[in-house]
Parts: sequence; C-alpha cells; structure tokens
Amino acid sequence: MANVSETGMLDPRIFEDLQRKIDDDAETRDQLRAILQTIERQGRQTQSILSRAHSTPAAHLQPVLAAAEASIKEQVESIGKLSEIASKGPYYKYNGLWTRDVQNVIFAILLCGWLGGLAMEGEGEGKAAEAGKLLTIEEVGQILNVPVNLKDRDAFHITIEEYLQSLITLIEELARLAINSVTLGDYQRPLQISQFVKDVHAGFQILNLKNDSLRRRSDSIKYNVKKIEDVVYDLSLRNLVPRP
Amino acid sequence: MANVSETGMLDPRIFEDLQRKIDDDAETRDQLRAILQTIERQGRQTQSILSRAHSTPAAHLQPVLAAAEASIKEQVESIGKLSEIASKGPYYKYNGLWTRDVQNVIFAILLCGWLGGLAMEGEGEGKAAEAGKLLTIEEVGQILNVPVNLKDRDAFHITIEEYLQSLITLIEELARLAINSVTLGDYQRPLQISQFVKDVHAGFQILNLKNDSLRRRSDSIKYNVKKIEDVVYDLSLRNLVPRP
Amino acid sequence: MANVSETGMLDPRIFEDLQRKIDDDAETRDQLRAILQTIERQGRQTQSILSRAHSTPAAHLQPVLAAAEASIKEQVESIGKLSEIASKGPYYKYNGLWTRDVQNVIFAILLCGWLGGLAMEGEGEGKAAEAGKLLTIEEVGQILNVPVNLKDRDAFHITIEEYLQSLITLIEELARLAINSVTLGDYQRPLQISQFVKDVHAGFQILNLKNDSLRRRSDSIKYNVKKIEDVVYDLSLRNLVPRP
Amino acid sequence: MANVSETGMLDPRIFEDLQRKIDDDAETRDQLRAILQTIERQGRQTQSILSRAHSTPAAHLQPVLAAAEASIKEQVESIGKLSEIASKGPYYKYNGLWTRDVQNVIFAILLCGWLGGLAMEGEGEGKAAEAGKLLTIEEVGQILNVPVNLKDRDAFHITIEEYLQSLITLIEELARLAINSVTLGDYQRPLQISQFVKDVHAGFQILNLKNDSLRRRSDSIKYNVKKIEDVVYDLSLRNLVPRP
Amino acid sequence: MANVSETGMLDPRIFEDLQRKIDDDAETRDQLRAILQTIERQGRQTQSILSRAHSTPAAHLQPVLAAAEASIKEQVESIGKLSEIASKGPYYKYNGLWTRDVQNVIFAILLCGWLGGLAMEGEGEGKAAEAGKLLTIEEVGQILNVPVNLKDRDAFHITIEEYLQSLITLIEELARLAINSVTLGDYQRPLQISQFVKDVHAGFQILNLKNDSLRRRSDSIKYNVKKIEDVVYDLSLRNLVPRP
Amino acid sequence: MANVSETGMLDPRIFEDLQRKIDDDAETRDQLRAILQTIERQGRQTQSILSRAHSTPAAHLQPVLAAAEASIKEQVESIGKLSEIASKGPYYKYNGLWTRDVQNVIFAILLCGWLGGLAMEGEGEGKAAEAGKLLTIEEVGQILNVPVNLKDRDAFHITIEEYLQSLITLIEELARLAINSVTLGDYQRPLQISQFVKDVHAGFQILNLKNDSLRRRSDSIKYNVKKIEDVVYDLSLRNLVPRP
Amino acid sequence: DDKAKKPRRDVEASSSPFMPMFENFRDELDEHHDRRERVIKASRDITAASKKIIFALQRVRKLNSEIPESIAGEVLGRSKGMKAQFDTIAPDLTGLNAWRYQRQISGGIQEYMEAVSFEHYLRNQRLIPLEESSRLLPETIPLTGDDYVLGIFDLVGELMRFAITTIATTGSLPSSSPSETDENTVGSRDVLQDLRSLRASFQALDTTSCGGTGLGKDVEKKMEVMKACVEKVETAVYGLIVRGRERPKGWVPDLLDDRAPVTVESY
Amino acid sequence: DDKAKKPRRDVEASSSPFMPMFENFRDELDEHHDRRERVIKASRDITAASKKIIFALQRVRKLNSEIPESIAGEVLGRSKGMKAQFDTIAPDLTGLNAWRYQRQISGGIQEYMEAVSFEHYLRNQRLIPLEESSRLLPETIPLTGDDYVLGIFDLVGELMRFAITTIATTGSLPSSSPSETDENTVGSRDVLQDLRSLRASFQALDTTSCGGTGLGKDVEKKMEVMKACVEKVETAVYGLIVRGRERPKGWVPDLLDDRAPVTVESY
Ligand SMILES: [Mn+2]
Ligand SMILES: [Mn+2]
Repeated sequence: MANVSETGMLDPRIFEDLQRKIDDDAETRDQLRAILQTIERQGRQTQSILSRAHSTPAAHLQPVLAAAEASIKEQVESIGKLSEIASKGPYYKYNGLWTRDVQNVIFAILLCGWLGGLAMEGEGEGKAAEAGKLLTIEEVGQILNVPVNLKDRDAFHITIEEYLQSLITLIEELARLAINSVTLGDYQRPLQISQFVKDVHAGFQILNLKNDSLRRRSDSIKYNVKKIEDVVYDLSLRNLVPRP
Repeated sequence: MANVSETGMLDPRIFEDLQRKIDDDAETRDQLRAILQTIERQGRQTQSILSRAHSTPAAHLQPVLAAAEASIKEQVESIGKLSEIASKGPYYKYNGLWTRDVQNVIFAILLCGWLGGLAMEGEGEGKAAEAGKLLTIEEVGQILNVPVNLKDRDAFHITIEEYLQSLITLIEELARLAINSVTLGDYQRPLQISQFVKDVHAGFQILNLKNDSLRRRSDSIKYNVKKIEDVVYDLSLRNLVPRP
Repeated sequence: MANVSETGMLDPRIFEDLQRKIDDDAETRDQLRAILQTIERQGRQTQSILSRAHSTPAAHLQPVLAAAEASIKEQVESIGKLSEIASKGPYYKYNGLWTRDVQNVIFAILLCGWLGGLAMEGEGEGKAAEAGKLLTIEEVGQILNVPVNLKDRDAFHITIEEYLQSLITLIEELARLAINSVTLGDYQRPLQISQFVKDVHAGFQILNLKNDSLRRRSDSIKYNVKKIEDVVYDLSLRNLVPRP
Repeated sequence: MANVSETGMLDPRIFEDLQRKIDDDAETRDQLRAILQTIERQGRQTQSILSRAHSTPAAHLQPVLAAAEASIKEQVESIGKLSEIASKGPYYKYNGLWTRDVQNVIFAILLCGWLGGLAMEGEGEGKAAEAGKLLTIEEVGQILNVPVNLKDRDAFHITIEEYLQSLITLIEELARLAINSVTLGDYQRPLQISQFVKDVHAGFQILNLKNDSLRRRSDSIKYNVKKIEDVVYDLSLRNLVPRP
Repeated sequence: MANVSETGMLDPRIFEDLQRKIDDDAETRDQLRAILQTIERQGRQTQSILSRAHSTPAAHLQPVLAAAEASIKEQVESIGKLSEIASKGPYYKYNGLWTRDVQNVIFAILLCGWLGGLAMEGEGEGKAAEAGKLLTIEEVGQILNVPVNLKDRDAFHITIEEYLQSLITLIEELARLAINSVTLGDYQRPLQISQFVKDVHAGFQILNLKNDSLRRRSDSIKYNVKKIEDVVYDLSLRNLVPRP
Repeated sequence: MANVSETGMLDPRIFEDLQRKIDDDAETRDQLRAILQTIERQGRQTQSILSRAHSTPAAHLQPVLAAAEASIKEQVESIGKLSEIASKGPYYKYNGLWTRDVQNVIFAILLCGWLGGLAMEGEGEGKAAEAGKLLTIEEVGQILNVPVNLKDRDAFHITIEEYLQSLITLIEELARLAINSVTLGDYQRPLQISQFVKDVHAGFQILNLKNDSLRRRSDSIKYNVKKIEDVVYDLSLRNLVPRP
Repeated sequence: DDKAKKPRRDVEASSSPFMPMFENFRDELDEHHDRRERVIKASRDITAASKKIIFALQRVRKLNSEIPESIAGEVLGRSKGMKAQFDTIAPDLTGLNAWRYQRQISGGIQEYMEAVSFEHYLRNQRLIPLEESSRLLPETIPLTGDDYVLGIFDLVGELMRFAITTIATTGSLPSSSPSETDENTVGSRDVLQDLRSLRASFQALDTTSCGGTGLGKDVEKKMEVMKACVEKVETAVYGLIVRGRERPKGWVPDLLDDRAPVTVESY
Repeated sequence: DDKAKKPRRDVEASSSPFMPMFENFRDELDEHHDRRERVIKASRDITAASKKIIFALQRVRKLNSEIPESIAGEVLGRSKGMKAQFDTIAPDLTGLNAWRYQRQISGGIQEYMEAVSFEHYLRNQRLIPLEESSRLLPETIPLTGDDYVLGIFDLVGELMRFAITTIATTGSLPSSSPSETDENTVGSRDVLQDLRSLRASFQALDTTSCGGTGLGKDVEKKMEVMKACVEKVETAVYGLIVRGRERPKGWVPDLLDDRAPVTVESY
C-alpha cells in the first residue's frame, strides 16, 4: 500500500473493499458447499430407506415410513442451516448451487407423503395418513420449515419450479412402484397409481412451459403414464382387477 | 382447466401461479430493455459532447462541460426509472442486462469530473471545480442518486466492479488526451495526467484480481501508463517541461 | 414421387412444388457465384493499383488514379450483370452472397475519390478533382449506375449499411496512408486525413447501432482515430506542422 | 545447447535434463502401449467367448466357461508383463493408459465367476463353482496375481474404482442375460439376477460418489434394475415364477 | 502482374502456376459436386423405395425389390461417372467428398440383397434370391462395377471401411425392421434378424479397431443387438415363437 | 474366428482382410511418425540457430549462417527418408501428417537464403550470397532434393501451397527482424525488408484464393506490411534514414 | 424526446460538413431498427401463442372430427390474438421489406405453421398445403417454403406426442375410423401410416443445394429427430400388437374393440 | 455426525450379503475424496498466495539485487503461509499418492514455480534449476518436469510485465549492471537477452512425444503466448532506441545516463 501516493486522489479503501467483497463471496460458497455435502449424504440415506417400498407389501410399510420420517427430519435440520447461510447473499446469486439437492429433499417428502407417511397436523399426527395423497407446495414448505414461492422479499425459499421437478421424479418412481406392486401380488395399487398419475398429467398439460429443463423433463411423463396403463391393461386382460 | 377433475387432490392454483410467475419475469425483462435503450442513446450523446475535450484547449472547456452536465442530468433521470423497474426483482437476477450501460454512465461522470465539471456540493456548486480530480464511488452515487456498494439489502445500486471498469475506461481516455494536449500546445496537462494515472495504476496493482473481465481489462492500464510516460519523456527531452 | 399413395393423407404435388422451388434457387445461386468470381478478380486488380498510392507522392498520383478509374469501370460493368441476375429473386434473399464484394467496390470508389480521382460531372470531368473529398452514397450509386437506399420497390441497390462498411475500410486505409505520407516527406496530408477522419467519426458517434457487424467494426474507427492523432502529435512535437 | 554462454542467465543443463526426462517418459509410454495392444486383443477374444453365454442354456455352459478360463489365463500373463513395465514409474503417473483395459479384464473375471467359472482354491478347484457368485476384489487380485487396493507402497495394483467400474459393467451384462434367459426358457435365472443386482445396488447406494465417471456410470445401475424388474413382472403376471 | 516491381526478386511464375493449380482443383471439385448431387438424389429415391419394406409383408415384397433394383442400376451408372472424374486426381485427395454418398449406395445394395433382391449370377439371375443374405464386399464391387480394397494402385475403389460403415447402417435398419415385422404379424423375421446381427456382431468383436469413426459407430451395434433381443424376448414370453 | 457360426451367411475373410489392412496402415503411420519426430527435433535446432539473427549485426552473421546450413543439411537427409516411407502409400492419404514439418523446413531454407546463406550453384558456392533474396520453389526443391509442384505422377513432392505457407511465415519473421534491426543500430535493413515484403504482398494480392487456410493466413501479410511501414515511419520521422 | 434531440448539434459535429448526411442516416437506421424490434417482438409473441395452441390441441383424443368445444374455444381465442399480432407487423413486412426481416420473423412463422398444420390434421387427418397455410397469413406476409417445411418437421414431433399420449390414455392408436370395427377397411388410416408418408416425403426432399442457409442449416438435425419420432410410434404400436396377441386361455376380451385396428399399409 | 451414521443399516441393505464389502469401499472412497478435497483447496490457496507474491514482486524495479524490505516482508509472510499449506497436505501426497492427486495439485505447484522463479530471477538474474526449486517443496512432494516447465512458461509473462512496467516508469530496460555506464561491458545482461535465452531454450525443447498429457496438452498455446511476450519487450526496446537516437540540434542530453545500455547480445 506504501507506494500509493498518500496525498493522492485515490481512496485506498476502494480497493480494500473490493478485496473484502471477493473474499466474502468465496467464503460463502465454501460454507454452502460444506452443508450441501451433508445434505447430499443424508439424501442418499433417505432414498435408500424409501427404496424398500418396492419390495415391501403395503401392509408392512409402517416401519419403512417411520425410518424415512426420521431421516427426513435430519434433512430438515440441515435445510435450516442452508437457509441461514444462503440468506447472506441474494437468493438468485447462489441458487444454482443447491437447487438439485433441494429437489431431492422435496421428492423424498412427496414420496413419503404419497406412501402414507408425514401425516400433517390437521389429520391427527402420529396416526398413519391415507396413502395416495399429493402434498401441496405449502405443506412441503411447512415440513421443511421454509417459505414457498416468495415474491415480495429476497429470502431462502422453495420455488414452484423446484416443486414441479420433484413431482416429475415422483411420477417416475410411481411407474416403477406399479410394476413391483404386481410382483408383490398387490393389484390394487397400480389402479391407485394410475388415477393419481393421470390427474397430475392433466395438470401438467395445462401449463405453458417454455423450452427449459422443466419442459424437457415433463415430456417423460407421458411415457410413464403409458407404462402404468400397460400394467392396468395386463391386469384387466387377466381379470385381476375390475374392468375400468 | 375444465378437464382437471375439480374434486381431485390437485390444487389447480399451483399451476396457475407458476404460469403467472413465468409471465411476470418476461414482462420485467421487456421493461428493462426499453429503458436501457433510452439510456444507451443518451450515453452516446454525452460521449459525443465529451469527445470535444480532445480538440478544445483547457481554457475554453467550460461550455463543453456545461453541455455534458446537462446531458448527464438526463441520464440520471433515466437511471432513476431503471432503478424503479429493477427493484421488481432481486438485483442479481437481472444485473447482467444493464451493467454495461451503467458503466458507460459512470465513465461519463468520471471524465466530466476529471475535466473540472460536476462540482460537488461542498465545493461551492455552480463554480467550476478543479480539474484532475477523481470522483469517488460515493460521489458518483450521489450524482446518480442511487446507493453504492450495497451490502445489507437487496436494491438497485452501483457495484465496485462497475466503478473500476469505468475507471479503466477513464485511463484509456486520458492517454488519448495526453497526446492531443501536446497537439493543442498544452504541455502541462500530460504531466497532470501522468501523475494521476500513476496513482490509479498503483492502486490497481495491489488488487488480487481473479481471472475475470476486470483483470483482463486492467492489464491494459500499463500500456496506457507507458504511452503517457513516452509523452512526458518526449517533452522532457525537448525541455518543454521541467525535468521530472 | 409415385410411391406416395394417391388416396393417402398427402397430396404429392405439395412435395413436387417444394422440390421445384429448391432447384430454381440452386440455379440462381450458381449464376450469382459465377459473376461474383469475376468481380472478386477485378476487385483484386483495382486494389493492387490503388495500393501504389502508399509509395507515390501526391504530386505524381495522376497515372495511378487514371489506371484505377479504368479498372473501376470494368467492375461497374460486372456490377450491371450482377444486378440483372440478382433481380430474379427478392433482394434480401441472396444479399449475403454479394455484399462483401459490393463493399469492396464501394471502398475502391471512395478511396479513388478521396485521392482526387473520379471527378463527378458537375466538377468538370477529365480534370483532376480536389483530394480529400468523400463521395456521397448517391454519387457512388451514380458511378456504379445502380439505385441506392431503395425503399419502395424490390430491386438491386446499394444499402446504407454497405456504404458505411466501406467507409470504415476507407478510414483504416487512410490511417495507413497517414503513416506512409510522413515517410514520403509529406506532412500536410496527415493533417488533412486527421480532420477528415474526425469528421467521419463524429458522424458515426450519433448513430444508434445495434449489436451487429457494423457496430463491431465501428470500434475500429476509434483505434484509427487514435493512430492518426499519434502521427499529428509526432509532427506537432517536432514543429513540422503549424499549431492548430 | 552449447551456444548459451555459461555466464548467461540459463544453465544449459537445465533444459538438457528436461529433454531427457521427456524422452524417458515417452519411451515408457511406448512400452506400455505395446503390451496394452496385446491385452486389448486378448480381451476381445475373451469377450467373444463369454458372449456365447447369452445363447447357451445354463446346463451346457461348462465348455464356454472352460474356454473363457483359458483365455483369461493368457490375459493374466500379459497383466504380469504390464505390471513389470508399469513399475518403472509412479503408479498413478501412467494409470490412465491402462485402466480401461484392466477394467475389461476384471469384468471378464467377474462375469466368468458369476456364471460359475474360476472356482477359487478353497472351493475345490477344477470342480464347477456355484453360479451367481460375486468374486471379491481380493479374489480378483488373486486370480490376476497382483495386489489390490494398495495403500502403503507405490506398486502396480487394482484400485477399488476399477473394481466398481467393472461391477457396473457386470450389471449391464446381467440385465441383458435376464432377457435372453427367458428366451432360452429359463425363468429362474432372472429371479437370481434380480436378487443379485438389487443386493449390489443397495451396496452402491451407500457410497458417497463425487461428480466423477464412477457416478455417471452408476446412474446406469438404476436403469438396469428397472429393466430386470420388468422381466420379473412379466414372469409374475403369467405365474411363470413363484410369488416372492 | 505488371505492378509487381519488375526488378524484384520474386519470380512471377510462382504465382501464375499456383493460380493455375488452384483453378484446376476448383474445377475438379465442381465436377465432383455435380455428379455427387445426382447420386445423392438417386440415393434418396432408392431409400424411399426400400423403406416400403417396413410396411410390406415379406410375401408381397417382390415389386418393391424390383423397383429398388431398377433404382440401384441408375446409381451404378452414376458411380461409373464419378469414378471417371475421380481418377483425375489422387484418390485420397478428394475421397472425403464422396465417401458418405458411396456408403449410402453400398447400404442400399446390402439392404436390397438382404431382403432377397439383387440375385448374383451364380444363383440364377432373375429368380428371387434367398432373404437374409449378406453380400460380400466383392459382390458389392461387382454390382457397382468398381474394384474393391485396392492396395497396389491409385484408382477409384471401395474401401473396406466404407463397406463396414454401410454394414453398421444395415444393422440399424434391421433393428427397425424387427420391430415392424411384428406389427405386420411376421414373428419369424425377428428371429432371422437376431441370428444375422449376432453373427455380424461376433465378426466385429474380434477386430482391433483404432480410435476412429468406425470404432465409435461400432458401439451402436451392441445397442441394436440388445434391441433385437428384446423383441425376441417379447415373442418368446408370449409363446408367439417356438423355443430355440 | 471359430465362434462365428460356420454355417452363417458371413464370410469370415471379410474381417480378416480388414484386420490386415488396418494393421498395414498403422505400421506406415508409425514409421512416418518416427521419422517426423526426428525432422521436428532437427527443425527446432535449425530455428534455434536462425533465431540468433535477431541479435547479431548483419556484419557478423556469417558463423550463424554456416551453422544453419549445416543443420539444414541434416534435415535434407531426413526428408529423403521421409520421401522413401511416404511413397509406400498414396501421397495425399498421409500428407496431413507431415505438411506442417515440411513447411517448417521450407521456412528455414527461405530465411537462411534471405539472410544470405545457401548460395546456389550458379552464384559461386561457398561465397556468401547477397542478402534479401527470395529462393524460388525450384531452388528450394533443389536444396531439399525432392520434386516440386508435381502433377503427372503420385510421388512425394513439395506443393505450391506449402511453399506459400512458408513464405507467409518468412514475412512474419522479417517483421520481427525489422524491429530488432533498429535495436542493433541497423537502419538500412528495415528499408530492405519493407521493399521485399511489399513485393511479395503485391504478388499475393492478385491471387484468387478460395476460403481455405492459405487465405486466412494471407490476411496476416497486410498486418505485417503495416507493422514494417510503422518502423520505416519512425526512422523517417527522426531523419535516421534518407528520404525515399 | 427523440424529436427534441434531433435539431441539436454540438460544436465539433456542426463543423463537420457531413452532419446532414449522417443525420439522415441516423433517421433511416433508427426506422430500420425500430421495425426490426417490432418484428422480433411479434415473432416472439407469435411463437408463444402457437406453442400454447399446440399444448391445447394435445388434449384432443379423437382424430378426424371436430375439436372439442373447450379446446376449440381456447385455440380460437389465441388465434385471434395472433392474427392481431400479424396484422400489426404486416406493414413492416411489405414489399422490399418482406424478405428483409425474414430471419427475425422466421421462428414465429415456423411455430405458427406447426400449430396450424396440427389443428388441420386433427380436424381432417390431412397435411395442409403451403398455399392453404399461406392464405391464413395477412396477404403481404409471405410464407416461405423453408418455414413451411421446418414447421412440418416439428409437426412430426407433435403427432408423435399425440399418438403416444393417446395410446397411453385410451389404449389405442388414433385412426380415421375409430367407430368401425372392421380391421381392414380400405381408406381407414392411422397416425403411423401418416407419419410414414411424411417420413418418406421428407427423405425424398433434396436439400443439398441449400447450403448453410435456412433449410440447409437445420435439416440434418431435424431429419434425425423426425426419424426417431416415427420410430417411437412404431415401437409403441409394436407394444400394442405384442400385448394384444396374447390371450389367456379360454378368455375372449371385449376390450379388443377399443384397440386400434392396425392395418397393413396398402402401398 | 459421520461416525454416528455408519453403524446404521436399513432393512433391505442388511439383507444384502455385499454390505460389509461396500461399507469398506465407502470408507476407502471417503478417505480418498477427503484427501482430494484437501489437496484441491490447498492448491487453490497456494495459487492465490503465489499470485499475491507475484503481484508484490512486480513492484520491484531493480534487477540482480536484494528485494526492497517492504516487498520482501510481504513476500516472506505469504511464503510462510504457503509453506504451512504445503506441510499440511504433504502427508496426502506421500508414496503411492504422490502422483494420485497430481492433476489436483498441479495448478498450485505451477503457480508456485512461477513465483519462486520470479523471485529467484529478481535476486540473481538467473533461472532457478529444477532441483533447486524442488528443494523448496516438502521432501515428499515431487516437482514434476511438466509443472516446472509450465511454471517457467508463465514466468516469461511476468518478466515481460516487469520489463514493460520498468520501461514505463523508469525509462530504461532492467539490466544486470545498471550502475555501469559502459554500454558494451562483457557479462552485462538485460532482461531482453534473458528472455531470448528462454525463448531459444523453449523452442529447442521437443515435446511432440508428450501427446495429450500434461505438457503436450498446453505447450502449443503457451509457446505462442511466450513468443508474443518476448516480442512485446523487443518492441518496447525498439521504442526506447528509436526515441533515444533522435537528437534535437545542438543538445546533448544527460538524461541518457538513466537509460539502459541496450547491448548487442554476444552469442
Ligand atoms: Mn413442437
Ligand atoms: Mn502469471
């Protein structure tokens, strides 16, 4: 600093400030990466538990759901820490860093909810919720303890795009579940899945999506609808379910 | 919407909200583009006026400065409108759209200030300011009527990076001015420029810049320093200025 | 085409028509390419002649100009043929094929005119014109015998963009000429060039150019203005020219 | 190099040494490439033999396995030579050159072992081993006669990553084998494959993979799990296999 | 040439020779492009005819094959002209211009031959050939009336690489044909295709290909083998074909 | 080969032949690469010697030229070996492998000749040739002992394109030499270079080049012409050279 | 604002003899750029509206009959908006300028073609000809062959989506005579047959002479996508057939009636 | 946190016979990833510190003498920090792992080489040899020839900046004996001569055998940049000469003494 003429017109703090800003930014990114690593690890754990649903008859699902809820609870805590760090900067500045991990958490919540876990307060907590239910974005936000679809202020939240991405992943998982339910001898669940997926599909059809990643992935929905319909057809053909 | 079963578990507003958000975003961008077009046009006008400094002896600069100040005033108003529209969304979400135009405005202010225009309040407004002065980022913010280097809230402001980019442009312009001053028979101004640019150069040298556009452009400073030094050397050699 | 079932969904004439359109288009392109090859060859010849201006003192320029005028005359004839073929299709459909060659011709005319050749009718043909003159787009059109800046009908013509592109090339060439004039011991021509180029620069500065090729190249004007200012500086410093 | 004066800035031996290093390195690479070409050719032979498993009923697999074992034996010898050359430099310096070929050998061993070949010593060599077995990395190392997962010294060995990559290739191959088993009328093997692949999948799920090639390829496991589930579904639906 | 200083050190013939060479080259390329345009158009015609095979039961294929043979005959004539022009220059200088079109012709011949067309002399011309046959490179050369795999002289010929590229395209087409055969109610052809493709695959498997385009495309063979195995699986599962 | 079904439709020689061809090709390439490595290393040596010209006054250049001639002689021998190997295949098949190295040799010869080395027979060998001379393509061929611009037979030779590419490199080198000559206190050489480069430029100007690499690089000539004109300008302005 | 600035001329500029000329240039170029901007904006809006129409039409399940009222209503509404867009830029795309802004409007027109041809196909099960499509545009706006073809290329993708979604939700391939049970009625066509006709026509179209302009630039990639789309439908139909052929012992499915009669193409 | 999770095993997983094996793999891979992360972070920090040292050294104006105290102090401070960084990762780069994380540490080591060689040059006006540089690193961390060469390539850029800035601010080219006025002292060398030595050595280095790895990958681009840097200094020196040679009539400048004696290279 000594060689900046001290009587000069240049305020050296300009450069010091800039340096501080650059350093702050690097530090925030490092903190975000650290917590995201934990979230990713926990996410893997939750997925691993939930994947047991494919080989567990619906009647014996309760322990799986309990384990999943416990694992999700850990993730909720981590999301809390993420939210804290993230609020150090503008939401959209770092959003790209965590959106994939957040989508994974939402998917886990949606699947657990669909299977009958995560009963919401109004429904009598503790008691198993009814299966086949779609948690709304507000309910997901409540579980994660973060705001959703924020428009009036700049804070950590869950966007509608993230919710929809997770919903598409849910549909893919349910198509697989329909197949494996038959293997488990459960012929009712494919029908339930079929109705659910058709309803969601109808919803997506009224969206005017731009040519973005959401649109690309939403094209996969129709293949999953078809796969599930094929299962229902196979069962109908063999009189294993009532005619639709 | 009619074909989404109204008794379904799917809240149709989820999708309506998403649509609205996507549409809002597009509209904001359109509004920004409109005001930026005006700012760019005004910027060209200001540059055109300020470029007369290269062919006007320092003694006759007053009318040029007055015209430049008037033109800058118009830009300040437009920046006000830009700020208003920009605050509809998070700052960093749209920042890339306007940063180049904002840098141009800052450069015009810095050059006008350096030439002796834009006297700040403390200095007795109306009276011509002393030439050779670097307006600080705060003074620039005051003239533009926007906050600078904002850290605690998410609003429109001027970043340090933008100020520095404009400062580099100022140095390029002053190198040209040094050459043309000699042609106009003014042998003092090159000395003044030489001192000023050396001071700024020293400041830049202590920055630890990342491999970004700021660094790439800051490399150009040393060439301009050398060019100005060559002018001073040429004048010294001919005894047209006192030995350094 | 016979193999598309006639009672099918598709009227085979749809594709036959398309094929015809495509074939016609290809033929026009072939004809254009042939004449453009000739124009390019002639253009090279004209450039080669005009480049002698860099090593010929102004006083002895007359034979060079006469040779250049003869060469340009040949190009004018070729442009006539181009115009004929080009009018077979919409002007802007094929414009991209010839615009570069047409810009070369316009540049040759502008340079020849600037050096004092191509005296226009009003000025007493045959007699050498005054040097340092900018031929207008209308004069260029007159020399080339084609309309300019056509708006009310679709025919071959010279666009403003093409004229401006050639004008930028002229400035680049004059910057080189300023350097070489000093080598030839001519200290007046750099001053003349300096004034001319500054005038043109001022004109460009008030244009609102979009981010297109014209804008990109117009950046080179500023570079050449600086280069010529450097020459004037060198001469002023050594008292080789009168003070402005 | 002799022409650099010794009192100069540069000791000529610096660059002579560098050149020698570069040349030595090139020679080692050439030797490695030669032996790897042999290994690749042998690998192709082994694959070709093992691919007969897709069209051979399990009961008649013995001759295929015997031929494969002989072919693998040849590769083991070549790996020995590779190991010898490789030990001229640090293991990880050239690892990239051979890792793909080594993965191919490991895959051949894993597949052959899964099909019931390569009975390990403890199991009574010569006798056909039980099918459906996963050879551990240690067993693979024993067959190849090289150390595995070495940590305390720098020598040729097989890494965990290589073993896992080959395991993913094994899963892809088994998915194909499940399909072809049904074609051959064997409905048991798909069930055996299904269980095996699920077990391996569960193992992969607890790994914390970074964004590297292992992660990208491990995504294919999920796809193959689904494909095998589809086969089991088809068989369950038609009562061709007992309920789980 | 007159304006190159006549006392200069530069021999003007250098440039005259070069000009001549460039012009000759351009002319040969123009001739090649003209004939290749014809070949490509004929190729489209042939493909268009052969694509009917996907919707025509094997029993009614005769008229399609007759039309294809006629179309191929026209191409053979054009290839003759190509060969003539091509022999004006070194084979490998222009090879890149036509190799794609030649591969297309070879593919058409291979597909037509596989479907039972293009009976070779020894088999009793005129009579329909047996379907499912692979024409050798020599037979293809005989049909096209050009030498194949030439090594001792520089003349137009078909290279082995071109033959293999076309063979890979044939496999892709047969995978599509296997699917469409089932739609046409023909369950035998997929089995025939399956055996054929497996044989070709086995051949490719033992080739030691360098890392060139052939190697990259040969990866697609494995993908198509699997696709066809899936078809055979579907048919076997439903007892639509006899067990192997 | 035994595992290709022997009753199959596939002639196994197809693949055997292909293998042989691929192997032959690989061997030729290996031989070419070996000799090219030698040529490149020798080329580096020659460049290294010739680069001393930038720091050696013209009067003391003789030892440098003698060393360069000796180094070039070694390269000529290597080119002889290259020619031998290259004639195993068609010239244009492998031309891409060596053209860059051959251009380097030609450039070294042209530069050495321009500096006054490599006196041709007619001029009295041994005696230093006059500086500033351009060796013709025939003279380069004579020195390299290979034919040039061959059109009637397929053998190793030097093409006109290669000669011109090297000529462009020579111009780039001379632009650098003009700068460094001034540093050495030699004000005559820049004038000599200026005249030489202008002559070559005039030759290039009348060529009708297609849009190939030659055209792209020939644009650099104009840039270097300007650079040398700037040097002559600097010298003229300061009366360091006589007026032209 | 703009008008106010024009008369002003600064010191250096006013000494330049070329200022009047440059002021004239400025005005010309400004007009050009404004027009260009309007066209770009309209093209973007038309693209968006066309996409929305296509989305709406993808909810149709029946071929060769009137579009259901709710969908038709939405389509009509958007079409009207689009018509208004076209009308506002029609003066900008007149005469000489018709081709001048071709690159700017092209995207919009292609997407518009896709929508128009999709609707026409759903109603009539026929490909709309260029002239008929061109009549749907304002008189002064030309419909180029390139834009028509590129629009139809994308139509194949929409037909694929329509076919797969219909198979997925109704269990049968859309065809012209869903009410008739006779599997081999002459004249009855299904979407796959139509897609194959389109594929054959596209493949026969020679665009090698187009170079890097318009069609030439995109056609290779579009061709691959188009072929893949047709093959996706072929694979879906294959799935229908393979499933439909399996009959559990002693069971005669009346579900069969809902299935599409997959006929053999007659050419 | 991490430890607590390991013992847990869920229902399906515990039924898989491969879990113990995979748990072992997981631990191994986690160790590997952690080491890798540490190395990457250290490399980034070392790069940043090296850049800062280079920035500080760019304030030096005198060649072949001790670094001014204020700058030397800053350099020393940062060097110490860097040494600590190296020491912490030294165990991660030992034995087998020395080359394992080569790609991760390489960037840092190259930048470190650039800083070390720049300082060595400023002090001694000589190129630091590989062995001497290697001794500055912890014993277990190898300095590869590739990293050494790539660092020296970038040194040329810094020497160019040093030369141009010195010319710009002092009006003379840095050279070894700025006190001596004799223009042709044998043994006196300037930066340009040194740059030309480096250029010649680089150009003589044959890296064709390196292929796409390490040196081979970058050398072509770096060579072009290096040549351009040398030529920039040549042009700057040319400017000095051309200016210095002009003598206004009857005026003998004593300013000349401040100018560098630009000697003719002796080889
Ligand atoms: Mn579409
Ligand atoms: Mn650096």
